Amino acid sequence: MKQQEKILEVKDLKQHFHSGKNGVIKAVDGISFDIYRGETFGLVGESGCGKSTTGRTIIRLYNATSGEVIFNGTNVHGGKSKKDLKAFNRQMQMIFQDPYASLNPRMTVKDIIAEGMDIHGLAKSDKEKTERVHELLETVGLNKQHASRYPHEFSGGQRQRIGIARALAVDPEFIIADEPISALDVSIQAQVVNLLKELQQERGLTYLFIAHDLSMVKYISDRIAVMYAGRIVELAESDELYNNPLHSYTKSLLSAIPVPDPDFERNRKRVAFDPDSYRPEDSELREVSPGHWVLCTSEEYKQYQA
Amino acid sequence: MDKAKNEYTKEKFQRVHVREELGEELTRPQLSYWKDAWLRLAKNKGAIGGLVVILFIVAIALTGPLMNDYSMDDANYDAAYMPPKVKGLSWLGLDGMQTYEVQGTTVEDAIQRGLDGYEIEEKYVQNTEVIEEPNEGNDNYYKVAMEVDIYGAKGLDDTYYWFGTDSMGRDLWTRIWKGTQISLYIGVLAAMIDMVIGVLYGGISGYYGGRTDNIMQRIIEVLSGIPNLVIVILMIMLLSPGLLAITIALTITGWIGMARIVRGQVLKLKNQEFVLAARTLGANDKRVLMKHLIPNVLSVIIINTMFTIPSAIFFESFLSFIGLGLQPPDASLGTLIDTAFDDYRVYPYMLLFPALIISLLMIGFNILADGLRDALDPKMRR
Amino acid sequence: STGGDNSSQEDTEEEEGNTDTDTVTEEEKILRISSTSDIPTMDPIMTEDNVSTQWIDTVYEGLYRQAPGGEIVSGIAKMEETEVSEDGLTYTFHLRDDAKWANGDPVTAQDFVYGWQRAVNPDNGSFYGNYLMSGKIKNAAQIFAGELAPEELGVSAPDEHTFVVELEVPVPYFDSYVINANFLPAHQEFVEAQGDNFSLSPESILANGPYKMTSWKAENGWELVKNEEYWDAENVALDGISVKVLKEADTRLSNYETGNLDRVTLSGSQVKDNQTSPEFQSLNEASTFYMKMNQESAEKSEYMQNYNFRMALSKAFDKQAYIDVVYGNDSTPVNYFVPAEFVEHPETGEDFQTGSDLLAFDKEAAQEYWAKAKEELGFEEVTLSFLSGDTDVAKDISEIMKTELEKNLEGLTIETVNVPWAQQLDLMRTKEYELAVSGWVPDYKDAISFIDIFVTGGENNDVGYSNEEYDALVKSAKNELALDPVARFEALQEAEKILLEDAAIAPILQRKTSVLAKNYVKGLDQLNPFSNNYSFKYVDIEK
Amino acid sequence: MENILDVNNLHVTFDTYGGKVQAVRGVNFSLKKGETLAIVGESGSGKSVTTKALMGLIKKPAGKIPEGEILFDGKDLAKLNEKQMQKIRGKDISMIFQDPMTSLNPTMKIGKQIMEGLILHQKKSKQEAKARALELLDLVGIPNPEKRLNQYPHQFSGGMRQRVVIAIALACNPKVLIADEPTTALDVTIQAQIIELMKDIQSKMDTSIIFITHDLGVVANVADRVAVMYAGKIVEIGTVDDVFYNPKHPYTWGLLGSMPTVDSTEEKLLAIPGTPPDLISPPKGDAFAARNEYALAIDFEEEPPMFKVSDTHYAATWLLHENAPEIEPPPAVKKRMAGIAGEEGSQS
Amino acid sequence: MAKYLIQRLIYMIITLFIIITATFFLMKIMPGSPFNNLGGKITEEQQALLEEKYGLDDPVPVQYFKYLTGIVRGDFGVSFQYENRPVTDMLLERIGPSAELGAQALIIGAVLGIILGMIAAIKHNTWIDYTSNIVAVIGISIPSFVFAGLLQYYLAVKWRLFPVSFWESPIHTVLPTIALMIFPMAICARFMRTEMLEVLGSDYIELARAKGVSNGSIMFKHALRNALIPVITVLGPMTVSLMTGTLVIEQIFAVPGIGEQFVSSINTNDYPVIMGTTILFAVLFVVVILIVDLLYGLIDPRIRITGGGKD
Ligand SMILES: Nc1ncnc2c1ncn2[C@@H]1O[C@H](COP(=O)(O)OP(=O)(O)OP(=O)(O)O)[C@@H](O)[C@H]1O
Ligand SMILES: Nc1ncnc2c1ncn2[C@@H]1O[C@H](COP(=O)(O)OP(=O)(O)OP(=O)(O)O)[C@@H](O)[C@H]1O
Ligand SMILES: [Mg+2]
Ligand SMILES: [Mg+2]
Repeated sequence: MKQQEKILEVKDLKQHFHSGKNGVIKAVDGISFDIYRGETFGLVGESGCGKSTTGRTIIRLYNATSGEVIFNGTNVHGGKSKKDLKAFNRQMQMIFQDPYASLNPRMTVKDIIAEGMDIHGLAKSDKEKTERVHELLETVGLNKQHASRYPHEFSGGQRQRIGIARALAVDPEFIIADEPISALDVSIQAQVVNLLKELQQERGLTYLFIAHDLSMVKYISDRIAVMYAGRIVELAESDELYNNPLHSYTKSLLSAIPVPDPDFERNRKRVAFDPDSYRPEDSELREVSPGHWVLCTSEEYKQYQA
Repeated sequence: MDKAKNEYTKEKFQRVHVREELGEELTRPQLSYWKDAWLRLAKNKGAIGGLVVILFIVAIALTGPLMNDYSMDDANYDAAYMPPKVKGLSWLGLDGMQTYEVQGTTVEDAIQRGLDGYEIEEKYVQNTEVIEEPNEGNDNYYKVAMEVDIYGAKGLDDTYYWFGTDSMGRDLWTRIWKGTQISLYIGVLAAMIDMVIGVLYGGISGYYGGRTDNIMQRIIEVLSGIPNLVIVILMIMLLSPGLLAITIALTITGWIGMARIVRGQVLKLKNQEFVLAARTLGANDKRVLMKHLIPNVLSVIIINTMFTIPSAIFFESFLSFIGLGLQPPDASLGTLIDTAFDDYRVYPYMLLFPALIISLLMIGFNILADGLRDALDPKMRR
Repeated sequence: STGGDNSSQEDTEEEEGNTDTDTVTEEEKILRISSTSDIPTMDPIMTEDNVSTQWIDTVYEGLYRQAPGGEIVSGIAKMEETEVSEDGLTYTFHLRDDAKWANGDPVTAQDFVYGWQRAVNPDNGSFYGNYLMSGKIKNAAQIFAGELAPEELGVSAPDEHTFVVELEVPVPYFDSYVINANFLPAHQEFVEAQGDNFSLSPESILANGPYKMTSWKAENGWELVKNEEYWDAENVALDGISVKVLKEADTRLSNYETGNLDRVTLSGSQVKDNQTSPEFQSLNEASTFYMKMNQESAEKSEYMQNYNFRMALSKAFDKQAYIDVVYGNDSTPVNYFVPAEFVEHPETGEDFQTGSDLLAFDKEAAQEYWAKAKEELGFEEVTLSFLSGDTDVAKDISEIMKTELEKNLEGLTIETVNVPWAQQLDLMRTKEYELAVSGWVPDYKDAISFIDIFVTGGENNDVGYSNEEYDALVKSAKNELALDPVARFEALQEAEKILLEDAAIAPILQRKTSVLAKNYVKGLDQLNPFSNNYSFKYVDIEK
Repeated sequence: MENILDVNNLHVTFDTYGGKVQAVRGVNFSLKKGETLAIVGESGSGKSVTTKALMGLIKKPAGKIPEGEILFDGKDLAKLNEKQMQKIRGKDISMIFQDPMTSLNPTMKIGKQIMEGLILHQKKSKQEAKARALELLDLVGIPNPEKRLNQYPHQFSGGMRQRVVIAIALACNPKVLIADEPTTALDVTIQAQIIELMKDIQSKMDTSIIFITHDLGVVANVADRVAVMYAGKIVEIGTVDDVFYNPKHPYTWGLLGSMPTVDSTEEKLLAIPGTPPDLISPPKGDAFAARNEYALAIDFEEEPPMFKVSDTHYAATWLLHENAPEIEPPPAVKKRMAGIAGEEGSQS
Repeated sequence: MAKYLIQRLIYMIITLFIIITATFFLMKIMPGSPFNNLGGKITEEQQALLEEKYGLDDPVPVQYFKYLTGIVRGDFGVSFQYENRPVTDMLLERIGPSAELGAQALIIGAVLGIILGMIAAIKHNTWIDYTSNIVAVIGISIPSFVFAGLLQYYLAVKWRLFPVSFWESPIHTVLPTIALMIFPMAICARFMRTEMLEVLGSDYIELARAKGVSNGSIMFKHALRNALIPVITVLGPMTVSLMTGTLVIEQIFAVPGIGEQFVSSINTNDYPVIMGTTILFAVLFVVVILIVDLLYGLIDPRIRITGGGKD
């Protein structure tokens, strides 16, 4: 662990939705983790396990059912004033999954990117705003002429970069990237990942990187948390997690990652995960080795330590 | 290919440095969303046809009444029920000839009755034709079609009423185009207000959701449960009758459909990522609603409005039919059709022109709406 | 008016008729006609409209009845035997002894007593009963006010076939007066047995007239057949009448054209198309239409009270144009109030109406009056509202009046107000209007039915007209002159003259009804001047 | 092994508002009995259109097959009419689509959707068809088939729906199964299950499979041979080892390089810059040239022919021309090749 | 399901209650008196008497309460215009023909419209499509009274193919039904076409094609049902308006229906009839909406399970 300063602490966060028929959906059911300044924190798990909900609750798109999200030392979900909220909105930003749905088709690229500046009054004149937008466009590898265009004229990868530019426009410290590449073409995915990495280095950004593509998550993240059914089942540094998965769900997940290597694939053995064996009630997240946390019962805990 | 082989010189296999940016340049020419939609619309012959028809009608509606010297309520009882007559267009049937069907025990009797009844001198009868011989079904009368130069008979040889005149001798050309103006006004104004109320109501209901939505939806339910007619009649009774009352009455009930549609769309859109993005940037509700949600429902709104316009025009004519519409001598296409319908067997031209215009307008608006739907449909975008 | 045409047709009719005489006699004679609305009520004392009145008359018979054209003839009472007291206050009717109800019971004087008492009983809420009887039949007013019991009404039945009526004032037009449905007999036992259901269906109607109702489907139509129990059944030619409710003029005409109806009333626009038809008839009505100028309106009373102002308005519009646009038929433009061919001089037989042209359309004269009015009232421009209904006809009316008045009187603006019928009546009653067009249909055959309207404070005087001289004339006609027919006649003529001289109203037309009728329909070519329009008892079909 | 399917010089075009889209521009390949051919390539490169052409599902009148032949069972499918095609579809060749959420009729019971093809093609009675449907559901691993048969799609999870779609495709034991991105919409774990299922079935029934995906990991797992498509053409085709361990086309390099391996540590991934060409007016020469780091002058003038690398391996790049300069694949790809080659070496 | 129905019923009752209340008080502010149609031959005292008779002299809240309790007993009062006739009877008498005509027109119109729409969708962008589109638009754009009048004149008067008017035998219903069905037909055709195009472009239709299903089966077995769902939404409210508001057609063809009575009751301020009709319409409305929702469930299994179309 290079840096130790916590930028974000999530403490026993719960997010329950009320739905007509099924009563309550426990999308996020008590998760805790910290994110350190400057790192990339990966969050993986199967579809519907609550990854997006976690991200959205952290950024206050949803009001948490319970729990705390402490960002830069203050609780995001405490009763905050409008002004505080606005400031918070500048510091934390989000990049979305669907490059087609995440840009308002009726706004020009310039308006999209400048929206944050407008809301927060960051540009004094239209000229200054235009300059900032051009700058940002260049930062994400697009060019000035694109400013006056509409999103539908761009390819998925380009759109995703516009989304990134929009997030950067308010100079945030922390960015939640909710599956920013899963909707993109293979060849384009690399472009975006490279860009995110570059930006992190230049600006000292911190990422919460949500994905289900484990190879990409591993590549980009410093630490990774594995989620299952609204809980974190395992959390460790990337290499540690890959080389030494402990929770059976993690193992199963890792064993299922397709690897672009025929030889490897010929010899792969998939580990099945039995959902019935999953009993969160009597388990809790424990640190098995420094920085390696697993959701386990106390007996399992002993086994793992052995 | 074989010939080409010889030309595969070394130079050709030189490496070329590709500029990185090259690939980032957009291949498509710069087009705004609307321009793009317009281009698609322009390719749709039907829709353009519809647009042209509408614009054409609007243009004549505005200029038509100025093209001759008659005014909306210039009554001239001596020139009542003149058929259309246009200089140079007699081959189109616009020749000022009026055909009367008359009955009598003999052909002569029939003609004489016609001459007496319509007070016409015999010399103006251009043509007679027996259309029915006596039989059981017609009480053994002859039925004779008698074509009369009515302009001549009334001493109006050099007068031209392009669309003819009505029972008070008012020029129908002027009245019909004025009526078109009013119908268009009703359509457009009702649509505008409907758009404003419907869009806001639906937008707010959908966006806030939950309890707000529930209450607002119940209100809609109650409103649509009370028969339109009751509401409209009350409105017209409480306000002094006329254009304004009709407009308001239309507005009170007309927006419900729009509100439903907008609400549905907003419900769909409000969890779209671009809306979430705006919220993470700190946008307030008003901004989200006005800048992000409503503009994206706009195509649906426009299309729905395109349907609202004809239905408002239609509704006004229904009100006229049940006697709740405009006050005379104001006329709309609806009231003109209504009055003309009483006389259509003898004076079909009175019905023909307004019916034609209203149908053309409706067809125009409908086809245009269809075209717009295609053009604005995001799925049609590549 | 159509007599000339008819004769020639009858000839052809007969020639052809010979071959199928057999079938004609075998064929039932059913008259098929239409009505513009359902029958609101079949209870004689409840009728307020002409559809109800028409069919009540067809099913019932009172003391007298109207023959076509309005001649009053014997009904249950033998007309020639009726005795009137010297003072004109007691009438004794002698009833025929062969009159029966449809169930076979005889029609007795007691039935008349019960019927009349029913009409005045305030619990039964008859409007016309009050309107017609109060102040005329002895005690009627007090009974209506609830001060006396219905039994106190001045009617009695000394024996089965004698019916005596006591009046409070002489009623010179008593013969036509008792034609009204409120004076019909009622079968007490039957009425009481039916209770609230009385007259709601054919089964709950007990006829004593020429026809009885056999079916009555709401808004669909009704059917009548000849009442064989009727005392004069042998003189009833038709086997039955079938009536369809048809509200649309075009639908009525279409049904006539396709042979489903034998006779049809035409709307204004249909007249144009059909006026040349050999089957076309135009029937005189005893109703006049006139423009009202409200002298007590909230804002414009000052103007309307000005004589020159009223004169100008009265003479400023083309009455013929009005007829052409609104009715399209040969209704007569008039400058008087009491219709022509309605009442005659008791001795000379001359028509009441002498044909004043004081209020004739005259643009120049109107403009002169207008100029004077402008000077006197000191205005250059004025806006008047014109109240009218919301039917097609009503709209035509407001349209033509607006056009004409604005065209001929400079500086005048007419604002038309078209409202539903119920509301229009309300606004007129409360005098919340400025100009309006009204018609008056008499309730009995006497000029007073018209003249009485405009006495000061009169129930129906909704123009706020007041003239002492006029009031005095009407009063004397009602009282001291009641038994002097000639003086009374002349007093009423004088009163009308004053009314017109004052331009209290602006007469427009005496209306005609245009119909198409197959020429085999006989006895339907005249309208009765009041009460029931047609006397179906005398109608025949001669194929 | 005999070829069950031969596609020669296939062209497909679509008339659109913007102009004529040349979606497939001369595709050649063959499919052997029992083998799995994977087609990979960028979005829009013509993978789906190619396979739809095989099924006769190109929508007329906008879509046309102006040139080329599709030989199956001695017949040229490109020339058959709709009626004749209906007899082949679902029976001899069947197809699985990408999105299990939308490819089942939401208002029709699962059972009926499976039985439909059986009744149609095998003239089975309702009873027989039902029995077979139960068998199929069992085969694709859906528990409780009796009950499931009477349920509607929305009562199934994504993975289960995709299994149903597979069951439908397999119903009549087709000779060729086309799977168009059958797992893209699914979770990795479920994806792995589905792939195993398909392999399993293939081994039992000896079906030939055309498997479309853009996930090279999946390709490595399922394919016997791989075709790489770019801008409506196959640019490289070979056995899975040929393509993964000895890729010749720069586009294939790009594809391989843009995927991090589990143990890759490079700071930057190898990205292919830019966007694919517009197929309404495809560029002159090699369509990939504009994005190709190793582009040669000739690439901008003339389309490269298919160069033979080995009996099983062909690639369309001028880099294989004798006159072309010797070019090293990018290091990431090279490392991959080397690493594997080393292993291979040690194995043999 | 039962719970859902009960909940819906409660909502329905609340909605009805509000509608009744609203209309009742709206009636009270309606100008004009119901007892004025006598041409002024009524005195003030009589007016008062009448108001007493009909309970119009009570304070408005009392009238309101009486009216509500009446409704609970199924008593809508008596007509002012038609002496002593109970409104309930009047409504029952009149709703029959209206409902029959409406239902007939709706069913035939909807079926034809749906077929027309399907054909247009199948033959998308061909002359058939354009023609059916224009036919539909004309159907929407010609005022119904003109259409009805022309039908009557040509088919009945001129060519004598059908009876001119009246409501007596099935043949009598032909012309009014045609006149009335044009609108639902046109609307259905338009909606169907759009929906059908959408459905035909969907993945599951593609899959059905891939199964080798014939075009006919695709249309009727796969596409129709899915395309019908949105069509039903428009059909619902249309049912109400067809079965209640066919005034024009009723007048022209002399159908003794309720629409015509409604308008005349409005014109004569016959409050009990206006109220009764309004309530009847409102009941019809909420019931039809409920039926539509249930139908939804029948056609769309996704809704069936979640227990009705919530929102
Ligand atoms: N607004 C909401 N209302 C009700 N339920 C919701 C809402 N948002 C999410 N859910 C439910 O919460 C659960 C978690 O959803 P979430 O979107 O967080 O999953 P995810 O891990 O992001 O999945 P994916 O990989 O598909 O994006 C799901 O069951 C989802 O249906
Ligand atoms: N019906 C159609 N009309 C017009 N163009 C079409 C049509 N279908 C496909 N295309 C075009 O043909 C080209 C190839 O499309 P295709 O669907 O085969 O791509 P793909 O390789 O399957 O991509 P993906 O990975 O996104 O599925 C694309 O440019 C596409 O836009
Ligand atoms: Mg998610
Ligand atoms: Mg595809």
